[in-house]
Amino acid sequence: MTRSPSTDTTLPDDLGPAFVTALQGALEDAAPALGDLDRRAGDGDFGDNVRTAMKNLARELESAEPEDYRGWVTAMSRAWLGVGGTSGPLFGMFYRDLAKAAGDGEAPDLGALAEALEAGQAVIQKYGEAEVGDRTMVDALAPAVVALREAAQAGKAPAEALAAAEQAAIEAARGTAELTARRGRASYVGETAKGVMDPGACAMGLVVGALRVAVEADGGEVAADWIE
Amino acid sequence: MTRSPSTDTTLPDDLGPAFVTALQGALEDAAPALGDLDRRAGDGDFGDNVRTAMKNLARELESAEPEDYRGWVTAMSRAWLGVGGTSGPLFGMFYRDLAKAAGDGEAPDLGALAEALEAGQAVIQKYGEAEVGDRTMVDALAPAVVALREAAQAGKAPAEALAAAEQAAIEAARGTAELTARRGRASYVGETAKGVMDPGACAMGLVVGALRVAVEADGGEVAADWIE
Amino acid sequence: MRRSIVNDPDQLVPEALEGFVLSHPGRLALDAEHRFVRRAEPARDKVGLVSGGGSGHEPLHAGFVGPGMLDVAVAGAVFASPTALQVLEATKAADSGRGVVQIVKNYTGDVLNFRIAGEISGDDEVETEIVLVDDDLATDTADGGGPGRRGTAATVIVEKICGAAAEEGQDLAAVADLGRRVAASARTMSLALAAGTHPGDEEPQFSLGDDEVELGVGIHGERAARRVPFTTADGLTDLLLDPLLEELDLSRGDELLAIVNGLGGTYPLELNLVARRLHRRLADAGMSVGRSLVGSYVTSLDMHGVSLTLMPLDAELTRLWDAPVATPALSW
Amino acid sequence: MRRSIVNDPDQLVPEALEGFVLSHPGRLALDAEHRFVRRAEPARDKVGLVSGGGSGHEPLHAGFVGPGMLDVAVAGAVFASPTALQVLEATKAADSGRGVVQIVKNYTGDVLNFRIAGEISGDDEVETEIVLVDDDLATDTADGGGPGRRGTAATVIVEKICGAAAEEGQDLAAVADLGRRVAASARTMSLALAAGTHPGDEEPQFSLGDDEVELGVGIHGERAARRVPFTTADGLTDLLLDPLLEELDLSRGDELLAIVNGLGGTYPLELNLVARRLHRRLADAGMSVGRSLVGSYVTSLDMHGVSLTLMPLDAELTRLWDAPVATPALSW
Ligand SMILES: Nc1ncnc2c1ncn2[C@@H]1O[C@H](COP(=O)(O)OP(=O)(O)O)[C@@H](O)[C@H]1O
Ligand SMILES: Nc1ncnc2c1ncn2[C@@H]1O[C@H](COP(=O)(O)OP(=O)(O)O)[C@@H](O)[C@H]1O
Ligand SMILES: [Mg+2]
Ligand SMILES: [Mg+2]
Ligand SMILES: [Mg+2]
Ligand SMILES: [Mg+2]
Repeated sequence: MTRSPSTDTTLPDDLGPAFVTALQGALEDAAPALGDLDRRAGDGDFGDNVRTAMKNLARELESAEPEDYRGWVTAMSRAWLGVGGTSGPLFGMFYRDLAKAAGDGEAPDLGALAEALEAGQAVIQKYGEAEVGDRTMVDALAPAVVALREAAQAGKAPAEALAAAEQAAIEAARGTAELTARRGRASYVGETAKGVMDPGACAMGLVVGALRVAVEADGGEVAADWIE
Repeated sequence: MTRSPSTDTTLPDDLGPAFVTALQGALEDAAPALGDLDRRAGDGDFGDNVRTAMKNLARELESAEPEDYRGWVTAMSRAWLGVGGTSGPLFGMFYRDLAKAAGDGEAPDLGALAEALEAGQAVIQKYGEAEVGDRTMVDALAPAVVALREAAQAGKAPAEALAAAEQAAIEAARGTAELTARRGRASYVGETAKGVMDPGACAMGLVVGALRVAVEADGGEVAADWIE
Repeated sequence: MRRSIVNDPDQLVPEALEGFVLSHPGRLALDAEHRFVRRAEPARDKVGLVSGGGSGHEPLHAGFVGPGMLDVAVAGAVFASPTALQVLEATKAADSGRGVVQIVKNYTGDVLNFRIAGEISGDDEVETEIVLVDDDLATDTADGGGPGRRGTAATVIVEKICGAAAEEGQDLAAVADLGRRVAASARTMSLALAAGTHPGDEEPQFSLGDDEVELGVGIHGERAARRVPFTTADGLTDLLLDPLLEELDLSRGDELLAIVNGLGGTYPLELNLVARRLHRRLADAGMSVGRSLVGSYVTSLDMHGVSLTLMPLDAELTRLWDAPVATPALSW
Repeated sequence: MRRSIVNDPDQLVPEALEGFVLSHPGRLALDAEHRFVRRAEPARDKVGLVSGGGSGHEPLHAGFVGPGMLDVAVAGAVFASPTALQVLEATKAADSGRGVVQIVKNYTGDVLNFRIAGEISGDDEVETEIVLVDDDLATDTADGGGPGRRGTAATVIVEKICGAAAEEGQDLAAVADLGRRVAASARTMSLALAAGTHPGDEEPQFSLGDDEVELGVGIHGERAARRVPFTTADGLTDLLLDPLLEELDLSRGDELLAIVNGLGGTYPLELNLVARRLHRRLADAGMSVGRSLVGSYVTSLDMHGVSLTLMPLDAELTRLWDAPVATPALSW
């Protein structure tokens, strides 16, 4: 059965908490693996940075007590803005645009979410000045944005559309192992990074995975076993 | 022929320049030996201090162009006041009192000189707080003052009186080799100074020797061969 | 080996900030959560000035908070940028309604976190302008590629000049323009005889041979591109002065602002020798040191070295430099 | 090994003085022959203040010449007293007809040369009073024999308080009395993690084991009587603070003036940790740091260490401490 363009594109009311909670769990679990990647092809602090972000997130959630999608995603944004380094402010800006997908008290629909992801990609590139292929988080995000837009235009249901986006992100993140870094601390280690996936791209794969989990009816798990 | 109490006690008009010039030569010659003594039983800088004083003296004489006893001896005082350390200010004060022996334009007579030497000893002891036997310049000065006073009271002629004082000073300076220092840097080396004459006491012996030379008609040399 | 006076190295910055602010009661206040120091009595109705960056450069930046200079200084860990969130909160604290100039040393992390904080501060309706300080001549690349020149001791001049302009009521654009003018015209050269040691570490960040001097060091213990032979104070000064004079294109009669800056482990006697040579050489060239600072203002922990910053003066810059200032590290 | 930024080590002091005075045009002047720094604009009709001593303690003393503090500072060679003649000329230069207070750290050579200069200055009809600073608790001997306690960082307090009193027109005896009151009530304890290195030398004045701290050091690189185990910033602070509190006999509610003083190679982050511990401990004991300085004011070349000076405040001392001062190293 193919879906018509009139398919229901609304996303669950609890998208915010569902997304943020799923991602929180996934990042906490993946922190050691992500740190390991940054040690092998970077300056080794990304695992700590993820952990700091998650600590900040817990504090933000406690103090802000968010009630809607925007509030929950804003908490994630502030959590990363409190990290420093390169990935902190870039993820922070990314989530800030993601939070803007919906007005107060609402959750976005699929189209608004896709646009917000695209805006998030743009802001990362604006400040980070990385192009696709530079071996950064952008490499995972860009194909996910394309996949999501295409799936949405093809009238796919949200869960299916996000599953496609997640697959695109994971594949691209895997592909960063063959790229040479031109941005961030990893750029100093040059060719020796070959064969090692970019940790920021992997984290971005988890982000899209958490979105998928948040819109799925049965609320599955974020896949992370591909990160190693 | 014994001299009567009415012996002429006036000192030569050129006492100032004669004394200062004789001492200048003696100290310049003895500087290495004095430095050596301070190295063996002190902190080793006394030779340099003597040289600095003589450099200062040359400059003082050039700039002040002294015309009388007081001016010449004041130049010697300022020369030592410009040395620093312990011996610099003490010798500086000593010569300052020595300079006061005569009014402007005059040379002192033997009695005034003896009193001035005594005042000089007092000022050294006031500021240096050394007693006879502490292994300092005082050890040479004190017996010279006594000898000079006695010789003067006995009606001896100036040259003879000063020769007696010089002998007393030299003997006492030699005797410092058997003393343990209780003042100045030499006090830190304690017993190891035994057998080494105190350089300040030796220098004081040269001072009295230069006075003797300055009053002698034939202007002999200051004996310094006893310093070793 | 250098041992540090430190408790838990991870808590060094917050503890040091606490001690610093306690030492200036009634004049400074601390936001412990966001690790910024602000004036105890916030200024009203003037352009705000916020600066900051990694720690280890003291008295920069918190030492320059006070009337006539910064409103707020925000501190990262040793040699690490503060986070965007810290900068955001610091920027908001510096605002009294007329916007905020952010003074940022040109390092990738600092620039990113300050730019982003500036962007976000718009959410709170704070207008911001960034002034980038990039005075380090040793990192000048002719083609302008890469991250550009690093920011070092000229930061003090930018903070002072902008501070005076803000205090006299100039508006956001004017204050930022002045800062950019200073940054564009000031240049610095630095050298080290020995690297600094991170608190908690035992070994310095790099080591040199007995007859080597690291020429063109930055303030984070990075090694420089050149190692040159060790020489006298005059010779070392010339190593800094020659390239600066070549770069600055000065003429006889010019008056300069100079900062002879110790990098942390340099004692004043040494800095005064550098100052002496500087004055003599400029006088010989028919120029003069119109204003100067000689001291340790922008340090790299206890690095033993010196930097020399020169900037041509004009009447306006001189007036702003001379304007009153009352901060822990600069005051007249 | 530490290499110094120096030309001819024998010319270090005159060259450094030249550079220092060149760096403060219109504010300071140099007598090169007698190696003293004086105010460019000599004060009139006030009690003069002269201080000085060996070099290597910068910014002491020349850094404290200016309105509200010293009139003249005279410099000996590194760690050596100036000569009596230098002190004499410096004393004469400090006189504006109302007499001169000579502030002298208690070291045999300094005391001798200052006392004698004071005596001789009578020839030029300058009235003098000596204030001896002897705050170093580590050299306190119960029986009062020997040379007595050394003079260290309390010198800054004496110079500031006497400076303010002189500036407000108090007479010679009153200014000297105030100085003596400060000297009698201020006490200092110092420790070092590493000794300083003489300019021109390559080795530090002493070396310590990795887990040793020299407790009770002076400011001339003398070894202290005690070596204690290395510990945290808080622990090190307590090593200084405990004996001071025991000595000073304070009560709850007392307000203190504190100087947390770096000995030359200590970076501000470290000093701020000491300040923090000090504030916290005094607060716990119901006392407070009413006024304080935290910085490197009385150094021992590049010695890595810290001294802590405490003095109980009363209304008069607080007023004089707060009075305006405008010198290179202290200004408010
Ligand atoms: N300029 C950039 N633009 C986009 N992403 C970047 C950039 N620089 C680094 N990153 C991402 O950040 C990740 C590393 O983050 P982190 O370790 O926190 O930062 P840093 O590189 O400063 O140590 C990299 O794996 C990469 O994906
Ligand atoms: N307190 C004192 N009183 C008198 N003479 C002293 C005293 N201390 C030292 N001297 C004299 O000074 C001489 C040493 O002079 P010098 O080397 O210049 O001084 P220092 O001992 O400071 O190095 C000694 O040989 C001694 O005669
Ligand atoms: Mg990293
Ligand atoms: Mg990093
Ligand atoms: Mg000696
Ligand atoms: Mg000596």
